[in-house]
Amino acid sequence: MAAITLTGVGVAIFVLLRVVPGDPIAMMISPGASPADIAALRAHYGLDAGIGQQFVVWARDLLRGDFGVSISLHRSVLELLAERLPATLELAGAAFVVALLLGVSVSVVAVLASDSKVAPLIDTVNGLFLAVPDFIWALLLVLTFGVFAPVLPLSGRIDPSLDTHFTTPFYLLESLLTLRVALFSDICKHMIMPTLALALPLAAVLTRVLKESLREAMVQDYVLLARLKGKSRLRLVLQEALRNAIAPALALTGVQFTFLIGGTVIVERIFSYPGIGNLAIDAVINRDLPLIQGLTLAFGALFILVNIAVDLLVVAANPRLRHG
Amino acid sequence: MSAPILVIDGLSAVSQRDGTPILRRVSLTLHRGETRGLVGESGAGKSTIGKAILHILPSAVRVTAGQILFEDRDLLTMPSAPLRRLIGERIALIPQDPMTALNPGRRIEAQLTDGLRLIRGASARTARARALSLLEEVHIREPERVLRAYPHELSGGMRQRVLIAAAFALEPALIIADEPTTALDVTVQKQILRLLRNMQNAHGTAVLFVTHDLGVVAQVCDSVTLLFGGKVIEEGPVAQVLEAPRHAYARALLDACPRSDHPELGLRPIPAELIARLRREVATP
Amino acid sequence: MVEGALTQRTDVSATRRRWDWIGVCVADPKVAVGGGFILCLCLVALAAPLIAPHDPLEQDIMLGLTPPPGFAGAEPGHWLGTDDLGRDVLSRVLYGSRVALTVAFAASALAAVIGSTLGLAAGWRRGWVDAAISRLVEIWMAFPPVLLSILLVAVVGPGVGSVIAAIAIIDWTRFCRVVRAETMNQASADYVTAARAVGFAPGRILMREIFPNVAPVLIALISLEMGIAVIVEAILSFVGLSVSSDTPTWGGMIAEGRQALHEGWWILAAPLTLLLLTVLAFNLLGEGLRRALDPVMRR
Amino acid sequence: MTDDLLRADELKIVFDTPRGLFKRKGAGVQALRGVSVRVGRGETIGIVGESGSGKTTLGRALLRLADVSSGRIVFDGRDITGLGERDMRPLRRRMQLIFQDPMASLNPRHTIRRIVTEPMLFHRVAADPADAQRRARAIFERFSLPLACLARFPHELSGGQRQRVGIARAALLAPDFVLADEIVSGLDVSTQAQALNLLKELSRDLGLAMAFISHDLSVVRAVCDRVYVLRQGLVVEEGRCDAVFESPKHPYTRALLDAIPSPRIDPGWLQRDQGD
Repeated sequence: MAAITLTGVGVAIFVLLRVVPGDPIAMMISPGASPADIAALRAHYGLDAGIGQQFVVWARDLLRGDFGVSISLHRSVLELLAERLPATLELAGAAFVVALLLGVSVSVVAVLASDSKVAPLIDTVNGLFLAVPDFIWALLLVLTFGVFAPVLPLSGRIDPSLDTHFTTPFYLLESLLTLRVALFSDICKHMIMPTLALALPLAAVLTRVLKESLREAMVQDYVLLARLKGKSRLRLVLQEALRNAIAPALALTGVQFTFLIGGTVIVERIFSYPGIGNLAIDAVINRDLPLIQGLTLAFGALFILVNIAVDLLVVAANPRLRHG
Repeated sequence: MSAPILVIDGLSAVSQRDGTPILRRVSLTLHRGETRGLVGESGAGKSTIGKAILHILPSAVRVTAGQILFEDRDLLTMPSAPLRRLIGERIALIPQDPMTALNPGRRIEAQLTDGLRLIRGASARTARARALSLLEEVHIREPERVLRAYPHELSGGMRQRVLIAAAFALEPALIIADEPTTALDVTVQKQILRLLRNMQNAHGTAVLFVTHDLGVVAQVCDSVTLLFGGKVIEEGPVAQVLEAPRHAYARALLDACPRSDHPELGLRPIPAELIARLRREVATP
Repeated sequence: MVEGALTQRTDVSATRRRWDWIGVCVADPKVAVGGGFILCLCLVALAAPLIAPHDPLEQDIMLGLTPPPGFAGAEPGHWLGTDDLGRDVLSRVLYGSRVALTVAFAASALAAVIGSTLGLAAGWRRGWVDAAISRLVEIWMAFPPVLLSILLVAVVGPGVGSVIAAIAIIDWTRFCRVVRAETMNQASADYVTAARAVGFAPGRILMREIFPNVAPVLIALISLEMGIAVIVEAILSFVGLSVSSDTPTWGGMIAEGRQALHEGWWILAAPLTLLLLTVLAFNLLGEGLRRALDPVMRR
Repeated sequence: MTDDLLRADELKIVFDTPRGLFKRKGAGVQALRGVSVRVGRGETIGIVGESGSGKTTLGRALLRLADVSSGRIVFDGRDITGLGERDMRPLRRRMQLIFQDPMASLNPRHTIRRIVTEPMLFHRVAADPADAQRRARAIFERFSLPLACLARFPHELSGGQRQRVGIARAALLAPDFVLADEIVSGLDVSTQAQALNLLKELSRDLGLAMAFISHDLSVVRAVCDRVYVLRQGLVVEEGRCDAVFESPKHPYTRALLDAIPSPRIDPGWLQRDQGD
């Protein structure tokens, strides 16, 4: 299944870049290149062959682990991916965790307070949050913390003046595990705004779905029976309702998490965060064909991995599926 | 007869939304070991009474008058903490739909031992031993396996047995059975009714049996209260109410039931005039 | 005679009821507020040349970076201040709504047509049609939408037309997924079995029985999609790929504002606020329409 | 018998279990394992069984709304087992269906008027819309449904009214055969009696043949001439209602009958066991 989709993604990106109007070479060359230069370039990238043959060569190289060389950065695409992907993974992971914590706690509070005046307030605020996408959040945060309360760094992943000696590209994890507190807090400061921009829309979606399924679960007879045995409302929500309500919310979060990964593209751009999203925009603007292909494939693989992980989580959360 | 275990006196309730009465001065008495049927068509208010006793009325319904005396304590005026404890320990509920009454995400063992552990403070081991003996008492084969199972692995009849076991776990004095067999096939229904009756006789439990089925009432109840529009229309021993009903509505309801034993008797629609007259009668204080 | 009168009366009430939904929709506060805002914005976009106080392209280096009234150094006549080239921010924002709304309407209509056609086909025919379309959607969604749109516009070349095409090509999947699920859901309802039992042809069942029940979700989705299209257009202009730089766009202004953040925050704040309000309005409208068009929930 | 209106021989239906992400293709569930039924002209048969007996599947198969794996269905002397949707169309008017859940079976976006008149126009039972409306009004009066209902939407009616609209929709096509699938299981006894009497009257007046699917044997006994007892996809007993109910032969039928609680007090009933 996953293999089919990934192959589909590969074929689609390949065809898209070659069949749509516009010569891929025309995207690369600077104006005023001689026809001979163009032909040489064409031969260099194997673009003089037929499209079928081109695809075979590309796929063969891919399977060997050869993603080609970036035209604009003159570096191996694989190397660039290895350097930039961890930054994006840390950002997306942090956003996911924040969204999950926010979503679950707001939903639980909303259900606990469902008889009070707080509940409609939460609903309304959440409704507003649902409508605002990551792009707008990012800019609102920039405006707030860049101009009105300048306490957070506006761009980058780490303060360049700090001693940055990392053995892995996972800066956040490494600094945490090696207990370099100053570094860790600096990285966190840099990540707060992009993480929030990505997490808030996801948290809102999660809250809406989880809140509804929690409310639905709370009126089931099994919750009623547990209530008659004297369980407190908090325990009813956490012990009885949550485990049944979380499965549909998780399933939806899977789709939304892939949107979140997509959102890293523009959010990284706004905060000049050195991940693959930011890199991808540069690659497109510079018409860097091998890099675009490599990055798109990386995004595709990420999408598929997330979907598989979510499928597994949904199964784990639902005994009915677990026992088939 | 022994002293009554439950006395409901002049219980009235209204809908918060539009103020329409849902219960109109309902009174009934239940003795130790007695089964009282609470019957009526939809909207008669029969399950509202059970919910009022358990303090689980929906927020849209408000009790306006009356008393619910359980073992001589008024449930409507008791402070909340001792009330919760009293209800948890002395009154149990068997709900209608065995499909939704067990938590799909928890094993049977956890659900069966909740009450023992929370209210009696039993250890995991004693609670488990008690759960096993309860499952044996409700005639479940392989109780060990069932304890480890999730609800979806059990049939509807099995789940209802588990729910009956859970209801008897703390030896309650009163069980409120809210249409406990409506969702089951007839052959399973009979087994469950028999099981409930036998358990009840063995433990001396009183049962308030909410149902719309006069056949079930005839076969399992000792006494019956017939409701229409939130008002008691007729009440008394089953033999009297079903064989010699005093009120025209009770007679009409019996005539409307399809009868497999006497097909020529049943299926007579209730005259519209009778319903209209009843509505007026119920509305006038 | 009596019978004729009766027919007439019931018919009158039926016609009245047929148009009832407009009244119901307008009466919904969400529709009223959201729709009202969008309507005003449309009027502003149409009348931009008449109401804009300045030419949006007119530069005045002497009056660069003046803040809005109420702040030190404000210049009268520039209600939202000026940018670093001395262009009037208010006028630029007003003109920017033209591109935003054009893209919103055209792109969402196009995406809705493509997506719901495929979604109806997949949900109704099932079998291999559904398998093929679903797999296509899955492959499509593996591309980050923002990256894909940037890619498409980069390949095809900038311009309003390619922005619209790019958004439609990417976002048809939203419609396809929802319409497919809703069609399947409706197709399993008893009223469809009832229609089959009458003997209605499959096409008629799909269009006359099922589609009216799918339509409210679709309408709500179109409204949401307009909000999304406005955002995507802003993102594309932000990256510098939408329309040529001498047409004012909200995204382009946001990009300029991001650069000049410390010198003139209002250059970012003005288009961002309008963008936010527009997106909220489309969402409000969509949500309200979904509720108002549901025959069971209305009343 | 030659005057059977509808007969089904040795029907078998196997459902494929869907393939999941972590499951291989299942072997398939046998819903019907060789069931034969026949319905004479003007006759009402009952099909009873508990959940999982295959009674609803059988009903849908009789109307060709579910595909059969093997067996034969003959309607009015014509083999309709393999008939395409287009060829079935003229026959559809003659075989109608009334549903268990009247709310789900009425399109929530259509007015009651549209729901009851469209089928008549489609099958040319009514000459024009005015004629269709006249017929609808006549039957509404007969069913004591307020005429104002015609302009309403399904959710604006009461449960009993919706069920009567469902019956009216089928009856207006003047069918030869009507399948009634658990049509009274959600109703109170008083409404139930009203709907059943209406149906009995209709079948008598129009000479309708009916198949009445129910889990409730007392209801079947009240309205049917003959009865089929279904268990796990097989007919375990069939015969005239009186015969089957007075002296059931199969232990399962006996158990079913014995399990019905009668509103007449029978002190030994609860502890008594029969059958099995």
